[in-house]
Amino acid sequence: MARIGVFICHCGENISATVDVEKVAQEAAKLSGVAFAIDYKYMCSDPGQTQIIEAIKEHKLTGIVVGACSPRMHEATFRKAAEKGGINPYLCEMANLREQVSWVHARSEATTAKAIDIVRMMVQKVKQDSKLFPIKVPVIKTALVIGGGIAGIQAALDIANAGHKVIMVEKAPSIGGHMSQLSETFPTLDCSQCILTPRMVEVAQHPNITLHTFAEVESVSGYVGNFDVQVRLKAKSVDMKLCTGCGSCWQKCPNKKIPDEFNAGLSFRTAIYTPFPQAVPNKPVIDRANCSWFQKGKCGVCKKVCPVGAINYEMEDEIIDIKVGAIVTATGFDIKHTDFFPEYGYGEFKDVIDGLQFERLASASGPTNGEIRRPSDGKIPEKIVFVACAGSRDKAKGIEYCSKICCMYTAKHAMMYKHKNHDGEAYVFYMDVRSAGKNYDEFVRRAVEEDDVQYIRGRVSRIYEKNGKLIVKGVDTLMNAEPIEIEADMVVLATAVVANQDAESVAQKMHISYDKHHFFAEAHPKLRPVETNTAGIMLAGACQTAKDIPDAVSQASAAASKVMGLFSSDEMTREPVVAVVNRMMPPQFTTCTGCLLCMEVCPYHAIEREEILDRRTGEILKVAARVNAGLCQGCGTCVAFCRNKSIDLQGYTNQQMLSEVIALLNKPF
Amino acid sequence: MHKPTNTTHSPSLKKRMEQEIDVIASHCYQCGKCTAGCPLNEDMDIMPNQILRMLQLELPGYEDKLLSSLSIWLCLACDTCYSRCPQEVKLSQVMDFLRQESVRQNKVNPKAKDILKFHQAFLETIEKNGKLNEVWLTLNYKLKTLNLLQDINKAPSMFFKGKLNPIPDRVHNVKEIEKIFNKVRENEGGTKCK
Amino acid sequence: MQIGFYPGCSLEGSSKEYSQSLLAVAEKCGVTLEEIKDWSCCGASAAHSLNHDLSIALPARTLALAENQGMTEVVIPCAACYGRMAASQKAMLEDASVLKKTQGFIDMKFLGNVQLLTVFEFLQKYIFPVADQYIVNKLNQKTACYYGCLLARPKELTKLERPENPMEMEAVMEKAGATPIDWAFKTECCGAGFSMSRTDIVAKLSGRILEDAADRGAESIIVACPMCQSNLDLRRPEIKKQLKKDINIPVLFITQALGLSMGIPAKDLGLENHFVSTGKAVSCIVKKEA
Amino acid sequence: MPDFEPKIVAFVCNWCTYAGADLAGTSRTKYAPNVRIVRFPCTGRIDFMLLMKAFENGADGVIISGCHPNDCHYTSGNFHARRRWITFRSLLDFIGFDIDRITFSWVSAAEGRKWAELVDEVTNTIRAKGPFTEISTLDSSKLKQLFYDEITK
Amino acid sequence: MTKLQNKVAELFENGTINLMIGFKNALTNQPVPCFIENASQAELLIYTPECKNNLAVYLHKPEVKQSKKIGIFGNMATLRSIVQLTSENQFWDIEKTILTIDANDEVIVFANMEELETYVQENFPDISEEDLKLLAYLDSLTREERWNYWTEQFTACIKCYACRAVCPMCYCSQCTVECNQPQWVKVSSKTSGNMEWHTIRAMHLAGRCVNCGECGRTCPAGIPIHLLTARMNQDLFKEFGTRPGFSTKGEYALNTFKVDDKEGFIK
Repeated sequence: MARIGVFICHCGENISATVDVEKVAQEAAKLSGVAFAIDYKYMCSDPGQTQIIEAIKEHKLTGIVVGACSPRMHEATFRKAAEKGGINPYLCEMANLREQVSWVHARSEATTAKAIDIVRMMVQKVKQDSKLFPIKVPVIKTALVIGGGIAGIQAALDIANAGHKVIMVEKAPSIGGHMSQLSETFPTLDCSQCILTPRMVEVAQHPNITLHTFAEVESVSGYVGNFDVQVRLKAKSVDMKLCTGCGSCWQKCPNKKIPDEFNAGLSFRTAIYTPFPQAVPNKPVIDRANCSWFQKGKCGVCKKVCPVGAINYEMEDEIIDIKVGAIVTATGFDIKHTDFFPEYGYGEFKDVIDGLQFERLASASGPTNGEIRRPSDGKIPEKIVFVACAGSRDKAKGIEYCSKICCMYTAKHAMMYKHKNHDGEAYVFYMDVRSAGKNYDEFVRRAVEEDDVQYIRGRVSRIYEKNGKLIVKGVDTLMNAEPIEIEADMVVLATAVVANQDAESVAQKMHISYDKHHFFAEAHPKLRPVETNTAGIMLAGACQTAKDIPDAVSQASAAASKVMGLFSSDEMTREPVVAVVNRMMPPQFTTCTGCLLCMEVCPYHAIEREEILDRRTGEILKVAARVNAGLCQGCGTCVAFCRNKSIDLQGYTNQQMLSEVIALLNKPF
Repeated sequence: MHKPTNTTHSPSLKKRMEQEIDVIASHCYQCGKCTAGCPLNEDMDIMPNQILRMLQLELPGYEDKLLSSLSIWLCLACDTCYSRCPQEVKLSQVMDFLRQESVRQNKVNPKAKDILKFHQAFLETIEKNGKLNEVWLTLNYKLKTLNLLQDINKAPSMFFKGKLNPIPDRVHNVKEIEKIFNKVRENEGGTKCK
Repeated sequence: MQIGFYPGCSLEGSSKEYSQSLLAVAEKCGVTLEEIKDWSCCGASAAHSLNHDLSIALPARTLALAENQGMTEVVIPCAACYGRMAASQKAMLEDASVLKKTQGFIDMKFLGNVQLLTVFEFLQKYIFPVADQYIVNKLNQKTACYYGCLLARPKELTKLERPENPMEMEAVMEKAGATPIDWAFKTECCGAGFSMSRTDIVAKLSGRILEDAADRGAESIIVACPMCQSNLDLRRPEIKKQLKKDINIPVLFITQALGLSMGIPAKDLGLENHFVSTGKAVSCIVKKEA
Repeated sequence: MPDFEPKIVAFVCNWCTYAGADLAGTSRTKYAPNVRIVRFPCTGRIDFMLLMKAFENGADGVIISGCHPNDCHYTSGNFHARRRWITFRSLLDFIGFDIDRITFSWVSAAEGRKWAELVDEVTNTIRAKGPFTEISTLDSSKLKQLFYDEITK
Repeated sequence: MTKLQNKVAELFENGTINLMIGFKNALTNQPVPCFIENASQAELLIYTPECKNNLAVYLHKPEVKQSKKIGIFGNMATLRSIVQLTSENQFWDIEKTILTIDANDEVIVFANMEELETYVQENFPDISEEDLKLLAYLDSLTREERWNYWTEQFTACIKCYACRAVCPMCYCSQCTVECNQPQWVKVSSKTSGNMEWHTIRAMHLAGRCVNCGECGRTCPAGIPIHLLTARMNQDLFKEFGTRPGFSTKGEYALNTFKVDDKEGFIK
């Protein structure tokens, strides 16, 4: 027989001013199963809590209802009190008499009546409550970092330096990401590679970091602290142990006309290649799609010339299984290319290029050794037009957002051009200059004031080619919307930052959510910006949204600290508010019919197929659903979904919800 | 110097426009791409993006400026602006609306009278014949504008090339066409087609 | 299977060679076009400039007629007419209230089950499959394919793949053995409806177009819109004044050019109706080697 | 009936609407005391049968409310709930149940005012509709009627 | 012997099946479901358009499941049920051979689920004319009239659960109505309790029911309950484009969603 204690709080005057608390307590006392009811000025105060604790002991209470503020305010407090009193903390419920009664209604019969109803409701609920115990899950203290760009590198180093194991997976043959392609970086104009490459090397040499380049995550299962990850190591066709990186293979390789991704298509590479001189690891791989050996079955030059016999055409993709406790997703971004812009020539004009291409032109290690030259004829342009917001903030093109980094790198580009060609002219068509950040606006002003870059406020309507010039039709909205036509030698489009091609499939593999632009979604836009909705998976860098280097790096360190926090204890405890599939004696085992339609419903993929086997023969007796308590977050969608109520949610059971409703209504208001 | 005043009485030009056509003035963020691409930007007295700006601001005096501007009559509805507008503002529809509004309030810019007359001549010819007969149109237009000599040099050659047939080819049930015109007129006491 | 045909006013007057040549080509390829009985004007730019309802009602009448005459497809060679018709159809299909209102104006039912074809769609669908067997000549000249506004815009009506640099007309011209040039003014406006009221503007806009075509060595300009044709052809004297130079590139309708390649005599294509002599274009033509 | 005070039960999710209702409290926004809030972890947890039960047990109106689309604390609970409601509504409508007595709404944790207005609005509409007797009287009246039909046959 | 009978006999002889579920003539000359256990009995099998029963329901019966290799003759409803049930992961423990007779009465033995799927999809039936009429009639009523109509019907219900028994989709070992912790559905067969049952039933079948109409046919009180699910199916198809018994990977309306599902009714 239930012995419930009811404790009504005045909250000073906050409740008692509008609710007749004494009456509420008296009414509560009359309820069946209520062994004790009292009202008091401040329940959450020490004396208040002591009253509760003593009442529990004295009256041998089996559960308590505290009629006070919102459970979101003090549930934890009173559950602790209950525990001190010697009952399971989950046998304590709160009736929200302040936020949802006294503060929102005037003093009246109706108000008090409402308070009584709510108390009655919670008494019913607590009667149905059962003891719950926090779930403990062990934590595997190894982190997986997906993506070897600057964000991934930073996260990996931070975690590794804290003494935890890290596995880094990078899909390209080398780590470094987009940052390795950049010439100089704003707002300091220091060389990108000079600051990046030491970090790349550190990753490669760090005792706690295992690096898998030319590899991709195949699947992710399990849950926070205990992820099972499959990684595909794509066949490099080169034995990394034997290879010395001497380079004779790619010097001799006959397929020399493959557009070089690293140089944004401005130069060519060979079929066996290391993406760039400072690559880490600095050993080649064979791009099978472009290799005559794999396409036509002849050639084999690299194998012949390799002094150590490292070339292995028979090598196959390898799948490895790894167990990790946390995952940092740092898969980075991509940019729109010039063919995305009908009005700017569908990418058909050679001298209309995108930002990354300009970076390569301006980079000392680039195809022109840092001389800015026209891709079409190699001439040094006398007039360059830079077009900001190319594709960004463009609803018609399906990209409403601001790409954030363009304003700054456009200023940088214009500056670098002016530094290299003093009498060249640089025009920037912009809509707004968004240069919020330390020393950012000063940087832009420098471009305008010291390097006299011409900023023109207006979008470019069209670009077309005539006699080797690019005619840029713009307008100066600050000059009474004066139409402007510039005959430029080169146009640089600051094209929109977009999510990676495969972002969506990556997200689906990881079971993390993403927005309509396929950028990965953070758990909370303000308060949990580096976590995802799947516990244990963090975000770093531009896979979440467009970010510049400082932002990417700080988020990476934040993600790392989240991981370290998770790794700081051997096991983690989780709220026991989880769904369970009922169990009963053989031969029934469970009422679950194993239709498994609920698997689809669960946002956390927490529901698994379970085969109940005959212990002796091992034959399948029944197929049913099973909830993985590690993954379940307790939303209860499956519960409402299950046709014959085989699943129930601890803390919000069918029994409880129904009796709440009935208790609430069985008296006139 | 304009002082913003929220005119609570008669609905502003913007509000009326947004009632009538599927354009929300505030969608325009003044990038100027429309103006930059407009084939007639040099001849316009108010640039396309400025027209939207003036609609957005709803300042007193702007309504008249807009309705008596030449730009709205110069617009050829070539839709270059709309096809490139990042915010998908149907500017040509705005122009149509402003034209009709400016006729309603007869604020048509004197420089645009000829253009208006041409349109009217055009519609009259259709109302009479159901089809456009270029000879009639030409005569009708020239009578309206009284510049009888324009193109006079072309007429004979056109005639001999069979490009002009003075005998109007009419729709059989011209009455139907007239009916349509009348009904439309009744329906919205608005723009008179005459 | 009956293909409807809406010539529109200009094709009965100033640009009758357009319909003439279209019909000639169709006939040659054994495709019969059925003119919509008692069609009326689409209202052109005048209607939508002065009266929104009218600009929907006028095309609606003709569309309804076509439906009543059991047509499932209607070719509208005139780009302007096509634009107005398609716009009207779209407006009625998308907004029930507009449909109701308009049906009231024209007191006829409108179902919207007629499919409207631009001249390109028509050529691709009905002429291309059979064209090769009739094409006997190579036009053998550099042509500038000029689309103007109404064939390229607005994008939701003219179903072109690349509105900023369309290739549909080029495809036709290559079939006809011409070499389309890559140029910058394909879809710029020619001055359209101002042909009479603001000849100065027409001269300026058409001038630019002609100039670019000339600069890039076009021997003929191909159009598919009566307004473009008359502006580029008829307004030469004004254009000459504007540019201070004489450009005498002939301006042919796409169907005329195609007709020539099919060996249809210039006369039946109405080629002598042009102000700028089309002789230059015709003279380039050579027999197609088998 | 003049002095009829409707009983309204609100099924709300813990993360958005319940918090929203709390916010209405902390900002002292007053609204009708006719509503009783039942707290669920997520709108996805709300079983359609609970609506039936609420009405059977004498509720005159029901409010169901949770996070706006894309704001669900559990990412997609409200989306599933939405489909369930679409389906259930069309069923109820088909059997002639007065679906205007059920109000669905998205109220975020920030929309305290919206919550207050919602409650007042619903309270007024239901008050205007009068008490809900269609189900409570069902058993008695329907059976009587049946006997009556039998007799009068 | 008919093609069907031959085929089945053959299947018995080559040991593909050791139990056949089909139709035979009852004494009343009404076709009734029957179980054939050997080749010799095959000649009992018939098929006429009157063979309306949804035989899929038997595939759940433990007695049937025992004889692992089961042949089943499927009219359209049965075939659809099998497809739907497969998508609900129900036949992991039996081998079934599915037969049907197509329009130009050829006997088809489906080699695999894909074949069955394509067959079903090609011959996907609509709701029957008279049902459509009934639905249209009900739609023409006012809300109150509909309410009276259905509550009348529910009053007549005697809670015999025949509708549940004949429904291949009602295969739960323990139905909601049997849960008493909590008691979701009143035990008595009073109107309100009956309504609870029928709403639950309709909701549980919404998006799963294959419109075989068995429930309606079998109801001793003559309640057209199949209309409830039929209407659900119509609406779900309209809203979400989902069709029960259409694909073995079938998208089920209620365990999926689209971000832009219509929500005009939500304030």
